[in-house]
Amino acid sequence: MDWDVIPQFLAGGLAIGAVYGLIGVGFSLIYNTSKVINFAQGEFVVYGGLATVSLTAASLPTAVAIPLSLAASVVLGGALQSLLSTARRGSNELTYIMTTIGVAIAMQGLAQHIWGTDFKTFALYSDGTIRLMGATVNYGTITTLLATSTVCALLWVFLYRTMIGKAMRACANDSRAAQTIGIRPRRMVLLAYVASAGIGGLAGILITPSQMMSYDNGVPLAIKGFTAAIVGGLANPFGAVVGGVVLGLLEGLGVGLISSDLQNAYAFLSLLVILLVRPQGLFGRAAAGSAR
Amino acid sequence: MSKTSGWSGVGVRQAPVLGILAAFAAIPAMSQDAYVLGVWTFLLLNILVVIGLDLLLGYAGQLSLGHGIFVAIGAYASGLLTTKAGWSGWAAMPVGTIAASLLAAAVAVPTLRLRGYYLALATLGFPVLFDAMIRVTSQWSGGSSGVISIPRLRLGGYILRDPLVYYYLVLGVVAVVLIVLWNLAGSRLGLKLRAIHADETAASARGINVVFLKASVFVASAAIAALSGSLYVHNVQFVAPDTFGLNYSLILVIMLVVGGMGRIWGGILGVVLLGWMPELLREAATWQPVIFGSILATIMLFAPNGLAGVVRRRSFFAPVTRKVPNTTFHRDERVLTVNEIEKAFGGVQAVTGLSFHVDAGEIKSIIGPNGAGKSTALALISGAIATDGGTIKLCGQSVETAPAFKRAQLGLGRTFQHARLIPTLTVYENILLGASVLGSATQRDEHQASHVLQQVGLEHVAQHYPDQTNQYERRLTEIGTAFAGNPRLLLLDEPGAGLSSADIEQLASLLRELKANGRAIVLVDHIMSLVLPLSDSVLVLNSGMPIIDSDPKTVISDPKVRLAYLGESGDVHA
Amino acid sequence: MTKQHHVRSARRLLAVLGLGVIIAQPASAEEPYKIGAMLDVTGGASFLGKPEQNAVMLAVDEGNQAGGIRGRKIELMFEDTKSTETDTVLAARKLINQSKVLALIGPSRTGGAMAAIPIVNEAEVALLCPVSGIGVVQPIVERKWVFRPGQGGDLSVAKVLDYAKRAGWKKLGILYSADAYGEDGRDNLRKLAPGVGVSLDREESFPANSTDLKSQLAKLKSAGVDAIFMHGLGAPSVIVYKNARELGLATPIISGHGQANSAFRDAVGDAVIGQPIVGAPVLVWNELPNTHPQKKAAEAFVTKYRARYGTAPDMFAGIAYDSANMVLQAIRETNGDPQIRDWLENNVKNHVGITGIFNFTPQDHAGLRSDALVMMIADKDGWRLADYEK
Amino acid sequence: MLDVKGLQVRYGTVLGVDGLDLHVNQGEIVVLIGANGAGKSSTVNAIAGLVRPVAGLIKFRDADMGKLDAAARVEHGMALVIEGRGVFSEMTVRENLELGAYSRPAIRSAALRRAADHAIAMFPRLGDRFDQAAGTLSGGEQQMLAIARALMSSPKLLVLDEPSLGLAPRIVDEIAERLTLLSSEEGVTILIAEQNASLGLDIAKRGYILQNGRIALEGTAPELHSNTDLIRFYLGGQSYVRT
Repeated sequence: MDWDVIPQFLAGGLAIGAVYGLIGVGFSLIYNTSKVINFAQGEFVVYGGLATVSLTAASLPTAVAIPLSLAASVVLGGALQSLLSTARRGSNELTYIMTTIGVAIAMQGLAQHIWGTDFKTFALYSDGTIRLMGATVNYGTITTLLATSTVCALLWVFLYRTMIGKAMRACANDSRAAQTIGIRPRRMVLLAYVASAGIGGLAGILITPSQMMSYDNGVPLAIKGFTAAIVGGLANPFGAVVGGVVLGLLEGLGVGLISSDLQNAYAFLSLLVILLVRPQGLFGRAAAGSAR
Repeated sequence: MSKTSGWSGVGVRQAPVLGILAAFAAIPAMSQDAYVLGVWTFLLLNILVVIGLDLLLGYAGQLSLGHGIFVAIGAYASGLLTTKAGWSGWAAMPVGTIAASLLAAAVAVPTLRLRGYYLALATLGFPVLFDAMIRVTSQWSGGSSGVISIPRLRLGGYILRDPLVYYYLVLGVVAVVLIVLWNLAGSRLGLKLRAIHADETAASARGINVVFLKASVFVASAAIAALSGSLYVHNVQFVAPDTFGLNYSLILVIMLVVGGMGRIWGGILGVVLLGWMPELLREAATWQPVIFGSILATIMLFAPNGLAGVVRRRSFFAPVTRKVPNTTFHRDERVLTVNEIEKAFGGVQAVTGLSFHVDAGEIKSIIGPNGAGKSTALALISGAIATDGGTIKLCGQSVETAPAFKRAQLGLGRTFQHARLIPTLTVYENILLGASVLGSATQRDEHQASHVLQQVGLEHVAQHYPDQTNQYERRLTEIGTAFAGNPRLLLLDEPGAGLSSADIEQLASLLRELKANGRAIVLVDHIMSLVLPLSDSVLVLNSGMPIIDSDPKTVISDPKVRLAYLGESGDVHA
Repeated sequence: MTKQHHVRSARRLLAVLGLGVIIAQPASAEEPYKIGAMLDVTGGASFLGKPEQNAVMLAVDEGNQAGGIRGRKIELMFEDTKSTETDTVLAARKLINQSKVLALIGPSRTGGAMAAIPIVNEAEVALLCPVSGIGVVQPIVERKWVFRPGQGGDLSVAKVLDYAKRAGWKKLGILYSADAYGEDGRDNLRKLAPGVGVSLDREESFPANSTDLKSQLAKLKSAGVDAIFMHGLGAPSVIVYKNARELGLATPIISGHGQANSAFRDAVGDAVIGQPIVGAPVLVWNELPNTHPQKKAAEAFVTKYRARYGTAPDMFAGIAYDSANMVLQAIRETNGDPQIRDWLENNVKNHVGITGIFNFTPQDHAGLRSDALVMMIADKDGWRLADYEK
Repeated sequence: MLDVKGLQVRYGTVLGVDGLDLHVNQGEIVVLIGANGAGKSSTVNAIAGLVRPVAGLIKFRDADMGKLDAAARVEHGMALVIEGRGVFSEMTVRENLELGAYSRPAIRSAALRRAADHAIAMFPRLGDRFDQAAGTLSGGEQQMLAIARALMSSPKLLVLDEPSLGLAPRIVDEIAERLTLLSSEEGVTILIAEQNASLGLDIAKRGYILQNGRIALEGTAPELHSNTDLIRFYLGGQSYVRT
């Protein structure tokens, strides 16, 4: 084994791990405020990326195209929440999961009509690399890591330093009690969907230039992001980021040191291990009661 | 099963399933076109998987998102053993089924200990893991290219090639599995699974080994799925790793929830509808995913229980009339001994140093203000939560580490503060579930349940579902459920709450009757008009600690009790 | 909606209810000749199936504009296989049993074709599949009814080895997609490399959702190979080139024919410039010497395809177009199976198509040789024919 | 100030509250006494807008509350401390208090700090725990935090659901004392739903006794204090007055 290529394995894992983490944050935000596992989360990523492709192809500068695409994602997120809020009595976790799977299938079909089946890309950052601790790191990776850190920082400020963010946490903690101090949980849930869709759209914008995007990328990305959220602990959005990075690094190291045949398997093997030893995730609180 | 046990009309009971099978048997009469038969054969194979999945998801409430790989295991076992090892397809079939069962058991043991959708998370990655496994073993598994030239099944010298013959072969297998599952679903096992689905704590309190049953059902559904895979592969003669991947697994669940889970015919309806939908949507061509997704979302939003959920389940069970003698226990036998038990929740001491005992034919009441630890004490004794310390003896056996269902089987029956009936079962079925606490499936249970139904005076609502009854009836059902299993010890948590004085009077006489035939009762209640006249002794808890344990008269005149109830300035006088 | 449409809908509904046979009408002399196409128009392989469908429709419409066959129209019966084996099986059964097609074209993937083989064998209907895997026509005794009229992985690998020999590369590494297409390339390379004195020093794979292949490239580099053969599908094959440039990898990367399409070329941008790629002549038809047998046919096809669909056709479209034309010719010469099969097997001799010169024999249903492929070098705008090919 | 007429709350087919009338006058402390399941929580939750009644009129400060959601009622000057306290256990004491002022978005940070200081002056124990997660507080401290948080919205009416639940008598007394002060010095009107009759009747001016979702008895605190039925209600006896 050539050990000096290990930094390269780690760098590759870090970049994609950050993206899994961003998608995982979306799962976490929505789950905590509304107890819904939103499998359409991956579609926000696809729509964010492909919308930017279309807008830049229509000769809009990226500085305009990106905010427009994010706005479109945010609108989709709000629309999804409005749709889910029409659910009838008797709905439970399972029916919400299935509803979001239905939405994901429909959105994917629609994406196929809008953008076709080819994978697409646009230029966001110039091609180029820097050497970092023995690894070649491209600008795309650096942009992704910077953007992920920025999102985390902004999210932290939002959740811990603004009144509305605190209200959202309060709602996740005890939505009944939140109502008694004037917080409207439905607005918080809407906000969570909007934020998740925005973050998902951003993840799409970040990965499309370096990794391409096609209409059917949503489900695999959603599953990886969801796995990241579970590994990190669904209750904690920052845990999801760490979970994503852990998954990414495991993938990178697994491909490098063991075999590239198993690339997709590493994430799920680690998920199984986590479920066995720490079902609440790395940073989750022990919420899962043991059945006796 | 004798004719008196609710099986009286075997024909009636089997009618729906026989009707379904007859309809499928008639399909070739309408068209023997190989394509049409081929579609129906695939639908039957999917039905096989989906009714197994229904047992898991619809009955036991456990979601498997990677169920397709069990189909794949069956398919690969048959495919590889016939092509590489020259086995007969018939011999390979059980190998796949056993392999799938073993894998299911291995996954079930760790994940099904946990509540919630942990099985779904664990199975989510199955398709990917399976795919990777096939690829690393490509020398003998065929890798991504799959297994080709898989021979058809043979019967003697006859090759099962004719689509019509194969259709009936698959239908025959479906018929066997369907009839078994139908009767299982309608049996007491079905009741138990529904109970697990609705409320695992209540199910444990009724003596159900929740983890074991969930795991068994998962294993059974995996075996059925593998069987379907074997039958598939001898028809198509080819299998690749992605044939039964994530998409297939998701579609299985979608067919089930759209059709309506927890109802065997719901799954069948889902498979047939969604199976033929692409045909109906041909004009829409590439819009199919959009329409399909929208239909799924719409059905889930507006009919969360699926299409079959629109119709209420009809109960298989009806009360019988024969009486059984009351079981009487020896008096003065020590039934429960609680010694110094403790429980803290996150630093708050909920119960401290609680000791008491109850004999057969004795009613011991526990009173105290809200939050004094009464319900916690009952939960500790019944095993719903674990103690931090102390010992509990039930009929002479130490049970402090035994799970709730074990304690129930040893003769502990309990009710919950807020009646925890199984909403998907009728009043009679709820009581029957309680009567089947030992897991026996004898007629005695049905007689016993019918008798209890009379005792609590609920015959008029026997076939009602809990949400169709009033609060008093629900309370009585809960109590009936608790003592239908002939427990030595009954723990009743606020049975009088919310009842009128007349109802309370009736409740009291029921409890007297139970006491008279030698049951030990621990009664927690606030309603002194119920507690005081009935109790042999009263234990008062305050802030998790016992302050007095004596006869009712002594207790009510004790100043400490008044202090506990009425606060420090307990100078209120009658 | 037209009346005809309603009649069709009603029949379909009845077919759904299992009554299809009752109202199925016997074929009359005026009935059109029916050929079936089952292609992966949706699902994972839609990037193959869609252009193939376009090309088959083009061929059939041209046939009809030319007056059909013996005065009768040609009707194309189409089924989407959704890139799954189960739906391929159903599509094949439907086209054979219900639509009573004379011959079948499709599906788009080797896996689907494998699943369809038992059906065409039993029904004795000729199947022309535009797929890569050689397994669909070997062993020939079990694949009598199947033809593979395209450039398979075996041809692509042979072409690459030929190129490697010319360039003096002795040690090759392979980077392949973890699917049937990629593994077919790997297996062919393992089989063919020793025969031409080239060693296969390192094998690396990537799943379809790979996002970073620097690890694989780093490992190939450290194995010290002279060149890397990249035999894969999808977005990762683009990422390979971008990653290679980021790593400053000097080792040449030769693409298999999976990349010979405009989606790849548009997405990969400048990162591929100077790298060799195996492809069909149709992609560089305007550079072909005038003596090249495909030049005229390819020019005509590309022009017509572009006029109708607005994009340039790729190699797979060309194969599907050739398949359809061979089926039409077989129908013209014969009158349904088994004669169509026999005609294809015995009468397709030096048949000049878009994608190559076809020769089928009772022993070989693969049709083309490695001269049906050309080596191209990527430049700024697209691909140029490698100098030695000119 | 608060006027409730003919209130009915239903859970599925069960009537939790069945035609209840009560009123609270400006500046009063009123107690609603009842056993478990009598309908106390249902009543106060309906008043605060957490559950939707099937029938009845709720008027607060001369406005009909029927169409308003819980948040709007808070904005209108009503604050509820729910049973089991409902502190945000994963958030700090400081954040809990800040969120108490959520319904007053216009409040400046200086005013917010003053309000928090005031709340802490009332319950000095909270001051020591300012940056601790609320979940780590003792039961009594959590109850104090819940009350302090409710006060952050400057309510005209404070509704408390079982503030004595699971607390030691000493703590209960401390809370009772604070509530009395709150009423006498700041003029906050208070409605307490309690099982602990003493806590209620010691500080209340008037009281209602609730049974089976109906008012069984009502009167001034001294009247109820001396009523034997109340004692029977807790400590036995075959019947008590039903109106």
